[in-house]
Amino acid sequence: MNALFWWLLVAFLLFSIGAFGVLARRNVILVVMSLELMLNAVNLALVATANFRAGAEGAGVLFALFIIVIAAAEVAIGLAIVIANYRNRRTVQVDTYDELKG
Amino acid sequence: MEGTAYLQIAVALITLLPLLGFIVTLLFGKRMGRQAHIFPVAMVTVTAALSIYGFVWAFGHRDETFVWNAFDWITAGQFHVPWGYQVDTLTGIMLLVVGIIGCVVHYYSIGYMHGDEGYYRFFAYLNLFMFAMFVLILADSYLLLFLGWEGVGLCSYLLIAFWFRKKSASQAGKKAFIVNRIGDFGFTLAMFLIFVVTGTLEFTGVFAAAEKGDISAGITTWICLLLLTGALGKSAQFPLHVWLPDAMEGPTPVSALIHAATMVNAGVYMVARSYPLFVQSETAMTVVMAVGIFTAILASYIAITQNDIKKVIAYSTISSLGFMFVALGAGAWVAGIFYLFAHGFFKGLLFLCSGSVIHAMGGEQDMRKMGGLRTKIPVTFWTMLVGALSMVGMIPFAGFWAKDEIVGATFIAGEYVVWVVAMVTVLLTAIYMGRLIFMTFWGETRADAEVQAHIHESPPSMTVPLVILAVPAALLGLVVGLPPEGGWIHGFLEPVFYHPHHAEFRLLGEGGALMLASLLTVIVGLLIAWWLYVRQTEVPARIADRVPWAYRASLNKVYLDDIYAVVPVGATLGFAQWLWDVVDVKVIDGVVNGVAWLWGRIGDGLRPIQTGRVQSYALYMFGGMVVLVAVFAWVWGS
Amino acid sequence: MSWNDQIGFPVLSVITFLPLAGVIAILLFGRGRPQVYKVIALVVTLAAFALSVWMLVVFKVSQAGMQLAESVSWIAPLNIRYGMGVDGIAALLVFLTTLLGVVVIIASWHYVKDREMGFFISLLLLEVGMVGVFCATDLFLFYVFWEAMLIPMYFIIGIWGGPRRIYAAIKFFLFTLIGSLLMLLAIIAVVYYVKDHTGTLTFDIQSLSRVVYSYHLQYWAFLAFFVAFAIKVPMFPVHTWLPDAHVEAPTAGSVILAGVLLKMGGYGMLRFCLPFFPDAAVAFVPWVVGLSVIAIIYGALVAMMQKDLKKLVAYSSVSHMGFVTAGIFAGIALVGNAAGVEGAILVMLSHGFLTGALFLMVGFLYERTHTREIAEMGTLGKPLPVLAGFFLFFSFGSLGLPGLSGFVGEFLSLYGVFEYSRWMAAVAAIGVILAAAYLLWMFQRTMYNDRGDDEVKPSFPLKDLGAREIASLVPLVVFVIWLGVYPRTFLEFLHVPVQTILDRVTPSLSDASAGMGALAQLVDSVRGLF
Amino acid sequence: MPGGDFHALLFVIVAVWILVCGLGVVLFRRIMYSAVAMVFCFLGVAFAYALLAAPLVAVIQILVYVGAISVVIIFAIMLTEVQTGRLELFFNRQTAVAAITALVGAAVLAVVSLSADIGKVGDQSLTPGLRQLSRLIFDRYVFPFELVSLVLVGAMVGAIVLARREGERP
Repeated sequence: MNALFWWLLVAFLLFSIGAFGVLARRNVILVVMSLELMLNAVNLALVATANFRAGAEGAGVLFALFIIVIAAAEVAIGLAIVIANYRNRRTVQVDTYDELKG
Repeated sequence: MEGTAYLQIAVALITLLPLLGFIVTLLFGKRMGRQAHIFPVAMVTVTAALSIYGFVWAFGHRDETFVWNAFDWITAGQFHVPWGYQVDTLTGIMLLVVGIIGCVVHYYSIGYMHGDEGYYRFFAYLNLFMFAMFVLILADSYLLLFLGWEGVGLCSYLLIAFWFRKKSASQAGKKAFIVNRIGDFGFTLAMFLIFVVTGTLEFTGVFAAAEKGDISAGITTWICLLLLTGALGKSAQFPLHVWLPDAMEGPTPVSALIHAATMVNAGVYMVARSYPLFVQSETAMTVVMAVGIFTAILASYIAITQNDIKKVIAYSTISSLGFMFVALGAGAWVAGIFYLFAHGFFKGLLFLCSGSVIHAMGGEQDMRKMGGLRTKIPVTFWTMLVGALSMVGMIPFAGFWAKDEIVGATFIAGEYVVWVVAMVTVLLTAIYMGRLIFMTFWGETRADAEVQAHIHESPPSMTVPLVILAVPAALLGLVVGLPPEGGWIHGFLEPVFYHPHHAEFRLLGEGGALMLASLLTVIVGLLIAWWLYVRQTEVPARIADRVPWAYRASLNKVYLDDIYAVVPVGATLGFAQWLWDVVDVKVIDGVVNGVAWLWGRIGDGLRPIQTGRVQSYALYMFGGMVVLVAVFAWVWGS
Repeated sequence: MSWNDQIGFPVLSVITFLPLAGVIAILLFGRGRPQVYKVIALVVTLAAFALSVWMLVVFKVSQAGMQLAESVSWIAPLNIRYGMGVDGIAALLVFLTTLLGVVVIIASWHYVKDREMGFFISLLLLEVGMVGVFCATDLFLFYVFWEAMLIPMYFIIGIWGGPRRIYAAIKFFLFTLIGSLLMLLAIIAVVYYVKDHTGTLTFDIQSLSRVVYSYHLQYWAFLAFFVAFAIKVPMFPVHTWLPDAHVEAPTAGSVILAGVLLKMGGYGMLRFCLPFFPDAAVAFVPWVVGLSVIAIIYGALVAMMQKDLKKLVAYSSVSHMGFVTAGIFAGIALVGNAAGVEGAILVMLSHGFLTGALFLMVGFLYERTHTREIAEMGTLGKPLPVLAGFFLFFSFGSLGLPGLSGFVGEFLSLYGVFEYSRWMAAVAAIGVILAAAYLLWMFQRTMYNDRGDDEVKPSFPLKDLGAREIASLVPLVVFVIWLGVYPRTFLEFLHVPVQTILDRVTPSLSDASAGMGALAQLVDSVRGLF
Repeated sequence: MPGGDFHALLFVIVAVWILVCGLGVVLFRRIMYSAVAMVFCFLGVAFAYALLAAPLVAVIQILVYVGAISVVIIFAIMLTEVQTGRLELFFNRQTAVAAITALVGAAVLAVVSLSADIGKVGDQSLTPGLRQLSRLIFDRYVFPFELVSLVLVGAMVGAIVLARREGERP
């Protein structure tokens, strides 16, 4: 039971909360927001591990930075898709997007 | 071997020239049109000369066996068979028969097949046949013999079905080949067995092993019986004889060459060749004799009511071959080959004569529509009479001497039952051959007026071969078979059959008595035939009415064809149909398609899972990931 | 990098990839110009054939092991190499493949009307895969070629096939894929077993075949390989893809399918099942020979009942290939029974020539009559004498007439079976009778007359074989006779590799439990997996 | 709890803050509330970074997440409809399963991280300094860094292409 574990636990819980949002919410923008929570959770875990674990040489922190950048790109694209889709369908309800139904 | 270089060349040419003739004629024959026969006939003429040379060599070196392994044929692992030729006195006799009759039949065919649209094809096939037949008799191993054996079968198939636009002809060709294949089944297994126990298929090696007693008695019997199965097919013995009468669908020269004089003798030749094996198995010899005598009487019985002139001769051939087997089975090896020798000439002659008759009648083969041809086609009549008398065994024609030795041998061997049956067969033979001659040449012509107008003697290309063949048919016995049991042929063949069957012939003793008995039987038979078919022509119908079952059984060939159509053929076809309809389509493919269907159903069942909503997929993914992490943690965790 | 030292030139790779070069050339120059791409295809296959003949010439028949070998590192971390090489068996099969490659190009000159260029490209790609399968000496490379070859074949059946082509193509694909999947599993297991026990990771077939595998691995891995190859052969009862595939495939597809693809089954058994798993192979002999004998009889009987000419020939393949598996497995069941194995390989060669030729004949007939229904033919020997002649020749070759190729192989493999079990050989020999029955009946119903009336008048215009068609048949005629009269040329290639296989198997003869014991071992072995 | 009481207390506060705000994001019905909760959650995470001796990451977190991403998201919310109504409109039918799966997932991860051997763990901060980080970025990780910039450019172009109306000139 060291400090790292507690930080990781927070990260895991935040990850689960985000996952729950992705899986359960119907508004597509909220899904995107929940995804951001999950990414934050991952970042948190990375930074925490980098802080406490020897021999990482700062890679964890660096990865967190990269992830933040990628997340920004992802949000830009994701929301652009959401807006484009909203224009076509006049809805942001995810479960109406079911063209793939078998 | 010193001094055999010429023979080596001769043997090589004997097999190669007909093959060359076949290839050339097949490729260019069509362009040569009416001249298509020149090349193949030339090839066969040269080959006949060479085969006479081969005979002469054997004549001069009767104690030697010439063996020449041309090249390695098959070498695979422990299995080794060369492509080799062998010449000894037995081969010499066969060379003479095949060479001369083959050559004569080729010349005869020039006239007989004149105008046929498959003219070149016919000569090509005949050449191929000569090739295969020569390979058969020259082979020095069972396997090469088998090659010739199947080769003549192929030619037989091609030539029987020569007029393939007739259903009956194509049917008969197929039947001949398949029935022979059943015999070959036995032959193949016999070869396997021989190789397994002796490690070779070359005659010299196999027989040396047999002499030394390397082969156990039981195995010897098996080998002999399996070889015999092969011989039964090729030599048309019961129960595999059914193809030969049908084979008469082929052109008549084919019947003469293949189905009388040469190919059908191959079975007899093979059994005689395997003599060192057969002498060691009492059982096999008995079976050979039993099959032979049964076939002989059966065929005679059927022949008596047949109306097709060629069918009568075909059944007589089966009967004669039966006699040969009787001879082999009784241990009278030389007599068997002697009969084969003589039979080749007189039966070939009979067939060619019947061809000439048919030619004269404009294609008619039914004897009920003939009659009175004696004066209209005299050459054919006289030559056919010679052939028939030789066939029935009238003194002094060739058939008499040979057949008498066989019948006598059965008596001397103590097989009295066989002897009695053989005598009955001789009687029947005399009756049906007499019937044939009398119905065809005596009495009033029963043909249509139109046909009658066209009856003419055949051209010289056909009659000259008849005369040529009539000479040995008449005189051969006097030349080689006299005195009985001690003629030249005995001395000639003794080196091959080196356990000679020493029967002392005394004219004023057992031998003379037997000879007289068989001669009397023949004369009685001929008189009965004369009485029935010349004097009291209504009597045969009355007899048929009196014993209708016997008459009909004979007319319908003892119903064997009908039985075969049901038992082996029908059952096989039915079973095959069942395999196809039920096993293949329903069971095996049913399982295959059933599996496919099952997966389809499973897929249908799982379709609702595919909601198309991203979040449900995400849930599966996430859940799956959790499970995987848990499993990995559990498996690889501490 | 090591090109072979024998001739200093990677002849096997060139043979394999020449057709691929042809494909590129076709794509570059052949678009929309049928004459150009056909000539390219012909030239390329002819060159490959010439090279394979040359390969046979330089091949040293008395030398053991892989010859003309090439080996280049390919996927280094897994020590997968691009390894090519042939022994006598593979060399002959490469020769057969390239020969049929030329033949089908000539034969399908005017066959397809639709997307013709794609068809020729598929044929060339198929040849790449097939030659590659026979040449690969690396297990991974072998698998790659094995799978790669499926794709063009799938297209050939699925695009240019008959009305039920999709069903047939998918059936063909799935059957083969099930086999390949099992084989892949076994390949991985074998490679990892070797890695665990010797410490070296290798995919080299030669090295893998020298390892002694545990019983547990042997039994199930043998079965996995065996099923893959048995499907290809195809053995009873996994044969039902074959008739469907043949019936729907275009002529060239059928020729290749029967001529080469089926041989891969037999080849795979010789290359993998026997040397890798000798104990299991010996133990399964009674089962395999039994199934083979069933296949011989069953195939022949079912062939007899077919109404479709192509199906008939397809089922005859099932029957003939039964001799291959029977010969191989009977051959290893006894010490010194090489005749069975060598005979089986000869059957493969001869079946390639003969059945390939028979499918060509059926194709030529179809081009003229537009039907494959036997009942709609009859007396075609009259208008088509040359075609009938060739048909007759190949039919007799196929029914095992001595002097033609079918006989030597079947005789030897039957002899091998006879040494193993006389009764099985006797039953199998019935197949030879039945072969005569169904082939002659077929011939009678198509070329001769079996209707009773004088002549069946064909309702279609008929033209006898042309020069191009004869040209595609003549090489086959030559080799059928050659193989029948002087099989030594071919047998010489087989003595050493067959002996190598037998030497590998012989030690297993004493301590294997054959028959029912094999099943018990198998159950044990599969249980060992879990 | 290592790092002294002060740290422990701060940790608890930050942890609760982050989790409560996170729950707020996924549980509020009004999406605007969610957005606000999200902003606070991001701030909480930034504090956490600061506590973990990664001030650079904390700063960038605030700049990018709080400053940029949140704004973009709020814009997107305003561009789309605002929903009101019953609970079913906000949570789909698999909510219960999702909640359980998410909890199980967290539990599994916790157990794994407890049982796993993740190497030597020290109590003191090992986070590298700014200088060291810069060296890492522009030396060893320069290639990924350049790749990331490429991705960003691509994303920007993509976003514009996607979001513009048909026929509209950019």
